[in-house]
Amino acid sequence: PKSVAGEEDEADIIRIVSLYRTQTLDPIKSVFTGSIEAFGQLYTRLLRLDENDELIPGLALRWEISADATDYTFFLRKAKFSDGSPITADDVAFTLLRMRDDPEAAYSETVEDMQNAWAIDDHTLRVRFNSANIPFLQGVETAFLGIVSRADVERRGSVDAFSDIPVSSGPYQVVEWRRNDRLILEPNPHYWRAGYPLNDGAELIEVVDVNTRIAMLQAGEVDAVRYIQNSHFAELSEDPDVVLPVEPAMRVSVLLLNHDRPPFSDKRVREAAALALDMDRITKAMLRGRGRTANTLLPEQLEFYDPDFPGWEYNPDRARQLIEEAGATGADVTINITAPDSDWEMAALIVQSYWGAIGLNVIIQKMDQALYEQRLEDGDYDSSIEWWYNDSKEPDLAVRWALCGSCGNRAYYTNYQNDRVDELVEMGTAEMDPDRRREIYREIQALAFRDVAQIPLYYFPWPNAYSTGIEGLRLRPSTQWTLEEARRVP
Amino acid sequence: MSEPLLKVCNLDVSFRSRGGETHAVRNVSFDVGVGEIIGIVGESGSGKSVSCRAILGLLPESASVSGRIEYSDQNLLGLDTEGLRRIRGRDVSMVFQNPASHLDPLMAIGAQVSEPLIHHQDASPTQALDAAIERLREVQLEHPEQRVNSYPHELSGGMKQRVMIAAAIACGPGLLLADEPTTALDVTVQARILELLKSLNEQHYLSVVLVSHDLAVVAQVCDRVLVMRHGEIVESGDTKQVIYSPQHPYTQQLIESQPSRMTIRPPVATDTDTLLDVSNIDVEFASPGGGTMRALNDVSLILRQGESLGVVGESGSGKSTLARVVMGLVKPKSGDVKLRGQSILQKRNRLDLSVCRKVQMVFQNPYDSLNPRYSVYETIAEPLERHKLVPATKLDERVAELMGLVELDSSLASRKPAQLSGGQCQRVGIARALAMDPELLIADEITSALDVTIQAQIIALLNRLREERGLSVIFISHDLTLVRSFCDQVVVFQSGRIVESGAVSGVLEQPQKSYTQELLLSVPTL
Amino acid sequence: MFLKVGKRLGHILPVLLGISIVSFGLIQLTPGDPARMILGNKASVEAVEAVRERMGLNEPVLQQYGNYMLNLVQGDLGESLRYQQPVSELIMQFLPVTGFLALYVIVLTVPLTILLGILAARNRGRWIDQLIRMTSVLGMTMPVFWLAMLMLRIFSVELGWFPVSGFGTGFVGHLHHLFLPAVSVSIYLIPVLVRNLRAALLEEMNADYVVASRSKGLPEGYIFRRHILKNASLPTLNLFGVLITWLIGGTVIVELVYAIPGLGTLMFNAILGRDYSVIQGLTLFYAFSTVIITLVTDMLSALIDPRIEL
Amino acid sequence: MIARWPKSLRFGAGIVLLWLIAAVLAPWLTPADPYAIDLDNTLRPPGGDWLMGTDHVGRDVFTRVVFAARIDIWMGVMGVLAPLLIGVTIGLFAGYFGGLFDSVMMRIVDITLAFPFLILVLAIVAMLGPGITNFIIALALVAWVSYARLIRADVMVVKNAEYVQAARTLGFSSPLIIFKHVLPNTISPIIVYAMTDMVLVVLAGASLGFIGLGVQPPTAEWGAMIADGQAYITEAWWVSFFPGLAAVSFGIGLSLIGDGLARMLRIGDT
Ligand SMILES: Nc1ncnc2c1ncn2[C@@H]1O[C@H](COP(=O)(O)OP(=O)(O)OP(=O)(O)O)[C@@H](O)[C@H]1O
Ligand SMILES: Nc1ncnc2c1ncn2[C@@H]1O[C@H](COP(=O)(O)OP(=O)(O)OP(=O)(O)O)[C@@H](O)[C@H]1O
Ligand SMILES: [Mg+2]
Ligand SMILES: [Mg+2]
Repeated sequence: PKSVAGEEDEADIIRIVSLYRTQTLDPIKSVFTGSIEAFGQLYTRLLRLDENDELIPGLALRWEISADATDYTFFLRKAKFSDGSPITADDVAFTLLRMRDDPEAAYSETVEDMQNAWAIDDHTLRVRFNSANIPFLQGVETAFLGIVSRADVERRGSVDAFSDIPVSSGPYQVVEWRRNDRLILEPNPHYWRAGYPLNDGAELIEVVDVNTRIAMLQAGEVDAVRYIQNSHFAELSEDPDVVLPVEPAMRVSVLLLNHDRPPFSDKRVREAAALALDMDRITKAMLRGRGRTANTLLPEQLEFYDPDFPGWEYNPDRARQLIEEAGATGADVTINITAPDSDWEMAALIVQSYWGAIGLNVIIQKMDQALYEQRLEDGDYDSSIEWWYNDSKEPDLAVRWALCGSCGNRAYYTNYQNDRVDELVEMGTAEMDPDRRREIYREIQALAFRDVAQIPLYYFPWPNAYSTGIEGLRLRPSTQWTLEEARRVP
Repeated sequence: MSEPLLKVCNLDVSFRSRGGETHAVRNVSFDVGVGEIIGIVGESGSGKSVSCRAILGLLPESASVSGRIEYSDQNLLGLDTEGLRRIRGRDVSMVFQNPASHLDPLMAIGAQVSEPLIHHQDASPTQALDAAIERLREVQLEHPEQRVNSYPHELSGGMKQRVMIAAAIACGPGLLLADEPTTALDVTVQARILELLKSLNEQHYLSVVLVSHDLAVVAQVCDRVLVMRHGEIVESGDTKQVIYSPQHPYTQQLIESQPSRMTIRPPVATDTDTLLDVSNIDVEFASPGGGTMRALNDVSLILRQGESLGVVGESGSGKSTLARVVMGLVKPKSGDVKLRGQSILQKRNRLDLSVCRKVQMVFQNPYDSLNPRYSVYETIAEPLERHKLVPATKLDERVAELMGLVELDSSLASRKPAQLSGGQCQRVGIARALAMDPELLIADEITSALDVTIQAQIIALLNRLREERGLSVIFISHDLTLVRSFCDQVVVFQSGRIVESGAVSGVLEQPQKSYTQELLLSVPTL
Repeated sequence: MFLKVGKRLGHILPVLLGISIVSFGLIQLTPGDPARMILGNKASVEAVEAVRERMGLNEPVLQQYGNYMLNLVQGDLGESLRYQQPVSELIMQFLPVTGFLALYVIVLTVPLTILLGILAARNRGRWIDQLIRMTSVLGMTMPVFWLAMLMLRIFSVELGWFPVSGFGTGFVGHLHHLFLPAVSVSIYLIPVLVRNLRAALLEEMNADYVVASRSKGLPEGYIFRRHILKNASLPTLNLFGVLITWLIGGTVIVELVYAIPGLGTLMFNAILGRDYSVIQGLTLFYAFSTVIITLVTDMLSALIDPRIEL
Repeated sequence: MIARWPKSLRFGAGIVLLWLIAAVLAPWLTPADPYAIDLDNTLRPPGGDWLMGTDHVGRDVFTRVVFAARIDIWMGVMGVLAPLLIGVTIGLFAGYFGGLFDSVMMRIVDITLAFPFLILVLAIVAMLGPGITNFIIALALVAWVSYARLIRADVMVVKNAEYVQAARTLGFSSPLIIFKHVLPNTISPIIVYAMTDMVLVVLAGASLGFIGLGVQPPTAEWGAMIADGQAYITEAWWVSFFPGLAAVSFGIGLSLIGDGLARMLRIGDT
């Protein structure tokens, strides 16, 4: 890169600047984007993804699944932690059990139903579920199941082991964690993938303001920028030193509607709200051709996503009529968005205008994220513009999270409840026949869509920008950097 | 006499202000020869101060000046700032009428006196300070070595005046414009200052323009006198000639009003009730060097109803402090003040209205005691209005009446203090105090800035109030003649103590203490 | 003097107590859950509860406050809820940056303020005065973040003179890295101060003692420096004190735009993450510095003006 | 009357008056609806149908700039008036009386100053909900401190002036002395500062907008418009430039008024 005054840049250090921050280094303790991105670099998993994001052997050289899909056996390769100690099946079992048993585990859906996990020998691991569990293989690839050192966690305790420099099993180890500023990484000398990482280290830098992040990229201070906004695409696409690849993401942007509160407790109003929106126009305005209108409630990258589902048509007349039928004309509706985010604000403005046209009185409420989450969780909102992503291609987690009313988070805090959907969700987990699974998930998509559980808006790729000076770096759909494969263009 | 040092020809000064134009000085011409002392006397507001300021180009921007002012062949009106600067302080310097506001509150007085030395004579700061101490000693400031570190707010009125004088003579100028330089000084110090001026005059041919309303002082030191009225010179000439055979009726009136010639009013009966009982007052101030300074030391006095008590004594001896204690503005360390037997020492910020109605004070410094943002009318009307002393419909009438009582022209009603002469300010202060219709008036040097005619009228006014309403007066003054003619009782202060007290006739005719004797000896007479 | 300073320092205790109560109260009244902010919205209610339990957030408010104070008395500011690092360590990590920035700003601001204020006052009404007044209004009305962004674009991206982000290494590195941030803050501070100083100067220029000084034949420049400026400096000094205290806590925006790892960003993120202990620790720290700065300005005022008592 | 005003005051008042008129007559002066979005005409440059171009959702920038005057003037006035009244009153009394009241008040000042503005705004917004009124409440709670400190410093000097003592000997009540004698002689720096502060208040709104907590969309407000538009600075400069220009002109007007008033209040200056 252009050399930054006063700073030597001899080593091949990859710098990524992001809005999202590393909040903890304990892989089971957060599902926030920033932390997940760090977990992936520090902890290896049993399986990993190839260039096409297909599952391939990771720490496990191969695996066997029992016919009833309750027993999984993994055969591990020889590998070491960053402190030089061997990674054994016991460590993996410990990792899995820890996720299941730690009351503070942020997201343990994957191993909820796990009966036990144990080492058969140093390199053979057995995992047993209470009932058939098809999604598990995808699950073990997620960053939350990054393998931690049992010895170290037991020695230092669950808090201290991750508070500064954890023992890592992935491509990198921590040099310094400057909280609230950056995570400085160097290659893990004992990483099992020989020859990787291709670079000399990495820095994950946290910067709030998008303009600053972009300026840093343009000034050559960083190699990649995570999360740029709409407003900058035009400018950056003209910059010869910057590339803006379209990187698919397993995410969908949605309008959450509170099913427990008028007017959206009335299905007619929800339907009207969806019909009122000209999705294609919205998508075009918001994404400038970089994504597509969502036609179902599941991200398009997921397995069993139904590409043929028709989606919402734009029919304001019908919408107005429905609103009148429901007696909701002139009703006050709030849209909550998080601040500061100019994209959400723009989306909210557009929705406000469309909904205004069918007789709803829309008030936009911008608030800081903590307050926003609190209101969402408390069900203290009418509607909310959001996006969510799934950690793997496996739709099981997605539907549990977003559509299942009895799965713990009230269908993404919308209070949507359809018993048939909940039933189908459980069926999907246990179903071994892929065709029948496809049917199950298609039915879930159709049901939730018709109930207007949420209003899907669009599928959008990661909005990242890269310097032309590096190669091999991208963000996978599952929010993981291919950092170990990145290097400076010679 | 050779070429005059200063030649003023057809000086005209007028002020533009919101109310229109004020013609303050008209067609004034006079000369000052080398080594000559010229006195300017005249009515308060007649343009004496303005003329002096005009000479050094020190009038505010709102003034327009025309005429010719020549100082040893240079036309001062034609000089640029730098040219004027060279002359100011070195060749011609000035003592201002309100010393208080003319000293920088944030600078120690020693530095203020040494400044001109540093700038005109390239003295080093330490040399200059030594010289400054010398000057302060010459103007009779006690302990000048320590005093140099004091700030203006720590000095008494007379001390500030002496600091101003010291600064003015620091560089040994050729001409000194002294605007009422001794108003705030007791007679002994006044005598010594006059002596100092005279000796500078004799030894260094210092020329002086002495503005004063004290004809006796003028008679004592001046070679020639100018008499001003309404911005014009009405008479001028040799001192003796003007004083002993005045031609102009105004001058005649002026001489007539001289206090020594006023009839001495008979003392009132001494068996009336005790009005004010001040007992064993001690006051301490933090002194600049650390530690404390005792400003009043075991001071006790008694004032009867209808009586007039003169307070005399050297500058800085605690006279004003006593007045402030009685008013509740300074809290004494110990002692008590009783009004008709009731203690009136205040604990709270607000002074007791019932006491204020009975006791009023006219401050020594007329200018500083007026709110700079209030017009004359507002200042006088405020107490009347606030305390509902007159019905609203009568307000204007009463203000006009009070202004008339103190001889203030009604055209001044809308002026702010900065647009008034010293004497005018003083009379506003008197009118304001009288507006409260007090039983006891504390008059701190109320005549210091007044010409004798007005002085006489004010004294007559007070006498009338004493007779008609039984007003009692504490009359702080260094003008012993005035005290003799106006007061029944007198106390003599020295260094915070009362050294002698008693009936005027006794104390001032047969003084017991040497200090009092010295005071009497220093009184200038015509 | 020492006694009075000591007495003033004694005032710090009630202030700190007041601060701790107010900040505690504010935090308690502010919705948003630190546990949720760490775990993320997919986390289960049980997990959130478990984290809250560990953090001690489920205890009665008074008890939480008691615990906090108990630790505080022992000099312990507690641990960051989010980062599980002692708050004092976090503050010490970010303090040098903000401190450096604040000093930098002062160094840039004070001489310029004095220079411009004087120039404007002495040339009142002339073009230079108008120019200073208008440009300062311009500087003042331009939002800090906007200006900062423009400067980034021009001086860092286009010209490459200054780095976009960070603190740099070594004294020169710091100077280099923090130049644009310091200028951004100064551009906002200087106008406020200059206008004030100018007004105060004009006020004092009419005083009697100035006339008296002229009568002594003192050079105008000297009168200005030693008399007018000194008398006019009091209100400006006070304003400066207010602004400096503001500076310590108020560089947030600038720190965010220039990605400077300082106390401002720390506070910003602590607030967004509801990191209670960091918020409290920082507020106490701010309070402490505020009191010290106030004390210093008061002492300076008393030093300049003998009429003022400490 | 006006003829006797200093020139800067007349000029400043003229600018501010223009904005006031614009604010009042906004619906009649502007061609469009300030909130109507038009996705077919986003980021149109100035000229033609759009005097100042359109923004990222196709709203007419000119219309919004004019309408924003309503909010900004209100915000400026309220955001300064409230803290000024509170701060000046407290500063006057604390400085004049000294003693316990002063100590307590100054401790409260210290406490308030210790809270970075952001915390209070966040807390208040979180407690009361976002919106401009709450923003002003937050402002009043914090900004009075500056006024209190500024005026107190002057009061400490003026209260010992002889004319104030004279007023006391006239038996005036303390509030009377404070408001009629002390206040007029200490207020002019406050007025200068207040005019400056008004600009700063509008800017504080913008800064909060930058972190996303200013006025709520789609309210037209200069600060928020600058904040929104800055992202498009290279692609569409006009989105943030014109509101910026408006804010600057308003700021110049206010500062001129401040200078003029200070000049009028100065003693002996004609
Ligand atoms: N700045 C000013 N603006 C308007 N009028 C003024 C100003 N200064 C002085 N005057 C007026 O000019 C006249 C002359 O004032 P001056 O101060 O010379 O009087 P004086 O002879 O010194 O009186 P005194 O003996 O009372 O000091 C007075 O009527 C006064 O009110
Ligand atoms: N605020 C103060 N701080 C310190 N010392 C003071 C203060 N006020 C007065 N003094 C001192 O108290 C002494 C008495 O002062 P006071 O003003 O009472 O004198 P005075 O008798 O009125 O003199 P003059 O005739 O010169 O007015 C002086 O030495 C003065 O320096
Ligand atoms: Mg005079
Ligand atoms: Mg006295």
